[in-house]
Amino acid sequence: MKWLQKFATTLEENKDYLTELDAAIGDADHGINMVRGFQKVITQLPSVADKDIGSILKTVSMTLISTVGGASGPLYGTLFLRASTAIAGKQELTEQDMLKMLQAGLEGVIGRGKAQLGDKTMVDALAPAVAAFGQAAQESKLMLEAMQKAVAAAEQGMKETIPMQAKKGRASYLGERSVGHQDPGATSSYLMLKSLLDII
Amino acid sequence: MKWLQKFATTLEENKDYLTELDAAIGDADHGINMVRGFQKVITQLPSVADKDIGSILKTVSMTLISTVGGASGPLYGTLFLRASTAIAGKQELTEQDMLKMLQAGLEGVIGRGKAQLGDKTMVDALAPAVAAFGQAAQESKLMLEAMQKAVAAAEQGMKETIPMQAKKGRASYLGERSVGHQDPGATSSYLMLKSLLDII
Amino acid sequence: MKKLINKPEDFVRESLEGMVAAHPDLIKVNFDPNFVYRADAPIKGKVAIISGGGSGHEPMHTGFVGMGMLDAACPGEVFTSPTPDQMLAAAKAMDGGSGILYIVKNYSGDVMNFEMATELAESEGIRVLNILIDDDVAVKDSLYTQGRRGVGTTVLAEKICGAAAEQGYDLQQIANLCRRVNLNGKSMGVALTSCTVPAKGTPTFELSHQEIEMGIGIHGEPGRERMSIKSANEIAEMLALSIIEDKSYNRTVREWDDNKGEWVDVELIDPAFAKGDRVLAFVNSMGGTPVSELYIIYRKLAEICQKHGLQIVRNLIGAYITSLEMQGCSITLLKLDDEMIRLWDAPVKTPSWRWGI
Amino acid sequence: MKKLINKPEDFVRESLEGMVAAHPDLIKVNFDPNFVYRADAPIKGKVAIISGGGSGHEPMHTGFVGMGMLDAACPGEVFTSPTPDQMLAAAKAMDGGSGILYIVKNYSGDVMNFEMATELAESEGIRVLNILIDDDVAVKDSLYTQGRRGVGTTVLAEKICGAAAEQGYDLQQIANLCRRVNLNGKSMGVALTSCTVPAKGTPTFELSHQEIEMGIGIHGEPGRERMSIKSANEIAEMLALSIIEDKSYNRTVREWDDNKGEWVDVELIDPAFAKGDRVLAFVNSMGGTPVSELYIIYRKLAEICQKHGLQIVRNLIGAYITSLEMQGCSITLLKLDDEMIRLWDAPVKTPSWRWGI
Ligand SMILES: Nc1ncnc2c1ncn2[C@@H]1O[C@H](COP(=O)(O)OP(=O)(O)O)[C@@H](O)[C@H]1O
Ligand SMILES: Nc1ncnc2c1ncn2[C@@H]1O[C@H](COP(=O)(O)OP(=O)(O)O)[C@@H](O)[C@H]1O
Ligand SMILES: [Mg+2]
Ligand SMILES: [Mg+2]
Ligand SMILES: [Mg+2]
Ligand SMILES: [Mg+2]
Repeated sequence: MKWLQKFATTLEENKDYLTELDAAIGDADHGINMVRGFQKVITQLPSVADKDIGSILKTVSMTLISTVGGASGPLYGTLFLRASTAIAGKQELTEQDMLKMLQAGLEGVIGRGKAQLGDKTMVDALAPAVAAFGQAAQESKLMLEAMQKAVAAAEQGMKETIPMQAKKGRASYLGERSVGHQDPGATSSYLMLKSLLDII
Repeated sequence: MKWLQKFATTLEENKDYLTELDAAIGDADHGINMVRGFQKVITQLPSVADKDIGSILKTVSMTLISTVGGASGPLYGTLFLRASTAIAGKQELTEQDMLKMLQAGLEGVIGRGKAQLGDKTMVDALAPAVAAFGQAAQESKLMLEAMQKAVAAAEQGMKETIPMQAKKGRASYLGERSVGHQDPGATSSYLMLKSLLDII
Repeated sequence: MKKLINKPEDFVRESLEGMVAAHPDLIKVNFDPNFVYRADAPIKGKVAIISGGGSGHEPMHTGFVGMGMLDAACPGEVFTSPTPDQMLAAAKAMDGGSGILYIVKNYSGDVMNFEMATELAESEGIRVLNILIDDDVAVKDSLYTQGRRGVGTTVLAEKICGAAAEQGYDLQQIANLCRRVNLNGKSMGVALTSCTVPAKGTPTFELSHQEIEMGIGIHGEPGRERMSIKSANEIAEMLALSIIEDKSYNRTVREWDDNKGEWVDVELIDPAFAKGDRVLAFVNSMGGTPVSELYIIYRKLAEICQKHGLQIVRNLIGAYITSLEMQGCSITLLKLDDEMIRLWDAPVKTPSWRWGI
Repeated sequence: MKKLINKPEDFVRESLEGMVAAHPDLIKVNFDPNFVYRADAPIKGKVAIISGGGSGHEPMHTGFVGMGMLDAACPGEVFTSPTPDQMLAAAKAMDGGSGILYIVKNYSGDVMNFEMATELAESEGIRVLNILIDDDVAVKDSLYTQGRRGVGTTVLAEKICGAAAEQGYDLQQIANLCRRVNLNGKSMGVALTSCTVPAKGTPTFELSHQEIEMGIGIHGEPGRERMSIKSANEIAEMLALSIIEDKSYNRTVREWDDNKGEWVDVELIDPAFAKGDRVLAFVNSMGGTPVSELYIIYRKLAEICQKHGLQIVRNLIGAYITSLEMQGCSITLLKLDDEMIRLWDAPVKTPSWRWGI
């Protein structure tokens, strides 16, 4: 899937940026973690190229779970796992499929990580994006436009993490000192959706 | 004795200088060592103020041996020990007494440390100074003038340590890298004689 | 970055290779997925103690694998939680039929990965309990957050639970003991310098020559407060008083209930320290601070404990849970009871900790 | 300067105070003159092993006082030889009637001070022998100079001779054994960073981010050569090959002849290493390098030893002889024989080294 290829490249380009964001309020490895995981994903893609989307996402999930580590590993791993189940067997995705997939992924992240909106995590980028996509889909918008709305919402959500005080993840140990910094996980989530938009 | 007081003050003023010299080719403690020893000497002086010069120097020796440590402790300790024996019982020193004292001290240093002229040690300052004093005394020069010659010779000897390659002491481990630096022990020896001259 | 390494991406693997080359009598290593395990495991009938976490805290955990301590340790990338497949593989390999205790430091990554591993292990029929260590008093306002981090008490829990497993305690007993150690242990640390993650290549944070970072964790993450440099006595006092004066601490943690086969929320309360308590005093180097300085901290700590009526009956001084080459130290106080003392004194033989044998 | 200290001038004393507060069961401390000694000393009929040197190398020597190792250690100021009155007082206090062995690292200060102490002890009727350790292959051209420095082999000699004394060897036997250990041990070290002497307050030397100092001693003194930074494998290779390829080494040292009651010049020859030798491989942290990096060095060292036909039958990895917080490491190889192996494995119980008990 071109999306994963694109996201892997985007992560590579933003590796230092994500790591710097994590250095400010975490432990300076988010970019490194994500790149390690998606580089592995890329090497696995050829072996599942002829499979349905669900199978591909399942492979992505397993790869991420066993190579990323940290907090982002199980979270993105669960995201892709649930997404894969939601669209099992599909070769192409309608707007409704995409919505189901995004919703399932988000639920997976929340179930695993127990973060709420405003906790300064990737949920703050993902949740608004899923909501915006849902809204657009309800208004019968087409894929491109719906995804544009979703990415815009994700970007907005990502930026809104800046003034937040972290309640989950490593940044929460900083208390008030986490205020004023953009969350690395929200940033990588935004980049993930942006990559998806770019290849539509 | 005013000499010791003066030398202690001089060492205090040159503590960082001596330590820097030692940092270049040794272990950065010569100034610290000497100051520690002579500060202790100063606190002991009142208790022997009414004694003869030999007794005073004996006390200095014992104090240095048990407080300076390193290479300079036993060397200066032995220097003062032998010097004290050479002039035991004296209340004032003639030029000949002074010569005997300096010679004995130098022999002590050489006996303990086995250094020869040119090994880049305090011997390179002390030996020429003793020789110059001896020469002057032989020519019946008075104390002040003889000591001026001695100090000039010490200064010259000290400077001549710069191009030498160290054969003794910590600087010898550097091999050729010890060339181009002035020996800290030769420098403190020069300062010791200079202090003596200053109070004559 | 100046380190004794080859390529940053080979740091963990090559360090493990050197370790097993040095101690083939004590440990073995499995690569892909990575875990270090006792050379004589699995031991039939013995509960296996498994821990793990990001690398960069050595000797914890890999250096503590061996008789009387851990059965296996799962090292992640530097400062990055290991993955569930490592933990599952270790559990399978170590299971002697009496179950597995995962000792987990409370970081969202570690917690989530060990949770996934627990679910996977249970689904494969291996009995697993897991106990969180959350002892860092530098972390405040835990009610709605991640809670306190797991730091120094982890080391003490691994020693004490390892001894219990060696002596034939069953899984539930060891889990209870581990929880008790965690509830009675509190820690806090300070950084004088940052550390440098090999893959990043530059210091995680910048401290001027006049600054220290108080209340740091063990991943080079910023601490509670940046302040101007202090004397050893002042630092010892700030750390010790934060620990001794810490109020009793409530939080809800998730533990696996292996009867119900599901996660349950458990409310836990740390008692505060009180006059007359017998304690273990642990002064730990963050990696780059020499033992001579740790003794200067211990000197003051002993004085403070005495003043507060805490009786130090055991101590531990050295580099046990580190942040790469960071300079600084942490203090842990653990309230001891007779059983813990007996287990503390029991023999241990691992690459980095040995006594009694 | 950022260190966990109070006033620089109190560094040594406060560190000793902390040490004795932490280990009252193992050691006692005498102040003015300073020496650390075994809590159960003097031991009647046992030879006492005493060492000493500048402080800043901890755990050596003070951390090695106890059962199976040193009877006493005399700490000087940081990187400054202790004084004869310390050594004499320690000898008097430790003498169990069977004499004293002074283990002396070959630095002009240490040598001269221990010589004075030897003369004083003999004049007070205590039998003393002293053995120099001069194992640093980084020092060349020794014939007309001070000779090689004493570094890593000191630690191994103290362990082995301490065990021998514990087992009732007599003074001459132990002195011979100590000399044999020294002749068979060779070392070399590298610094990645400088250290800072507390009383000076600034680094002893400046290294850029791209430089390392090869062939350093243990006092922050400059090394043999400054070079651009290298990989761990390259560093391990430079150190190991300097040791393995070192030719047999001749020098004349002064030893006390207690029959004649005078100093005699003794000619000593180090053998070179040869295929088939059994060796102890010691990878030592200079203080600020974590054990994870030491294992990366050990990994390569083991490979090199194998290639050269040297069989590593024992090893030691950790911070044993340090230069304050300096980053870097040293390698020591000691050719072993059966007797040394037996003594190496013997129990030891000191603040910083314990096994078998
Ligand atoms: N409980 C959680 N729920 C949702 N997201 C979380 C949670 N904990 C952490 N995160 C996300 O993970 C990101 C950090 O990931 P990463 O740096 O890879 O892991 P680690 O924190 O273990 O080093 C944070 O920026 C945050 O967005
Ligand atoms: N064998 C020796 N004979 C004469 N002088 C020596 C000898 N060894 C060292 N020195 C002198 O001692 C000085 C260093 O003294 P110091 O720094 O106090 O001791 P250390 O070298 O033990 O740190 C050297 O500069 C040198 O002049
Ligand atoms: Mg992170
Ligand atoms: Mg010096
Ligand atoms: Mg991490
Ligand atoms: Mg010195």
